[in-house]
Amino acid sequence: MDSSIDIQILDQALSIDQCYDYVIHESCGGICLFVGTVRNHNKGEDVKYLEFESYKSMAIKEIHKICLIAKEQFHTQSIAVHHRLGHVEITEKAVIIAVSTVHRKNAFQACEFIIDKLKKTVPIWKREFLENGSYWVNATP
Amino acid sequence: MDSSIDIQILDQALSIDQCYDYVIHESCGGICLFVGTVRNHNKGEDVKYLEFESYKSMAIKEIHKICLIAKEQFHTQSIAVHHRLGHVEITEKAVIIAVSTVHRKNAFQACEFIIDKLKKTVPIWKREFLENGSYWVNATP
Amino acid sequence: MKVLCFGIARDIAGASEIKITTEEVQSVSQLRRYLEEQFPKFQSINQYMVAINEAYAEDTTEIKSSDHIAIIPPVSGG
Amino acid sequence: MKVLCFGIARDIAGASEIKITTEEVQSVSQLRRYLEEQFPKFQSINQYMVAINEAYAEDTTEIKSSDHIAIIPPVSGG
Repeated sequence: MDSSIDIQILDQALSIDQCYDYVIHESCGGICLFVGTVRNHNKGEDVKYLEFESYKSMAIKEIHKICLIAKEQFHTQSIAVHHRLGHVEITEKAVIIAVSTVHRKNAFQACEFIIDKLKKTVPIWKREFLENGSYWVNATP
Repeated sequence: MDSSIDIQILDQALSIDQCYDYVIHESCGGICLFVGTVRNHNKGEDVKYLEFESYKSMAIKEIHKICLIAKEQFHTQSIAVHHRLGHVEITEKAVIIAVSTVHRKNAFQACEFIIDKLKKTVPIWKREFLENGSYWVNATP
Repeated sequence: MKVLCFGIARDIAGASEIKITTEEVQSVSQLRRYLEEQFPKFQSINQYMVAINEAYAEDTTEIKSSDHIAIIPPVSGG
Repeated sequence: MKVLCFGIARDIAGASEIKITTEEVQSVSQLRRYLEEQFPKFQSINQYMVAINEAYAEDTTEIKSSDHIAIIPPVSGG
């Protein structure tokens, strides 16, 4: 794996500090972080909590592919992507993406690029638990 | 001041956690943070450290104006803007901007809007200390 | 041939891994046909993908019994 | 009339606050003229702004001696 890219898929709470510390670099003037948190509602329903599962080995490879494109396209210095697994409560962190660049515009663009792609291609699945039952998000029409 | 906006101009080290904790909200799925850090070079020169000064009362008002526009334009839930003053070392945080929104695209846009505007209109000044002497950034042609 | 099942695919198959013994499944499209016969509910979910050796495969991709195969229902991470 | 000076303006004026006693300064443009006569180096820096009561003012804005006035050289925060 590229030495400027840190990818972790974790069963415990995610740490912004850990992602920040990974990407901070003396040549960089800007760090953009995106933190995806669990919302208490979705499509008009109250959400109680979530569960994430992943095809971990493939998920890491797919995230790595996305980060390599971002590195090439937006000249990133370092990238950290940490994703949570298992039971996650409302307001807890589901994903953290941190990107450092020399110029800030690239940091915003790379960070948004990575979260957009991650949501489309990385084999991680979210089950939403509502008042009455649960369902896999995006799974059915 | 708007109760969903936290603005601080501080002589001590900035805290990402403090900004994050201010903006986190159970209705929000996305938080974007920008952290401006001190680079070790600028315009081909090695930078040793910086000093920031501000017209603090006016700076807070100008940041507040920017945040109100961002809130209106990007439907932000909460915004925190913390800016450092005084002597700041390479890799230390000069500014943190944190924005929470229901949908993530708005968080990215609001965060970038705020840092872009802050750099143009907020009365804060940066003096760069090089190997030989120092100068006020942007002050002279 | 073993096939890993995740998310709703695991719920439909009733297991996180299914074994396929027939010789008929030698490509991704044959795997799809097999799954939809064995577990008709696969026809009622959103388009799923198949991964071979931890990478997305095309319908025409051939499958060897030694491959790591996985059903990838629509993802929802982040 | 007191005028706050920040950044390079403080270096040029040699103080963080200057006092102006003349009756000639009654608008922002008159203040600019006064400053550039007293401290010619103000002509050699990038365009500076003037703030009245903690808001940016136009050149035509009138100044009262009770106003909070500040010289705002090009900003460089963030």
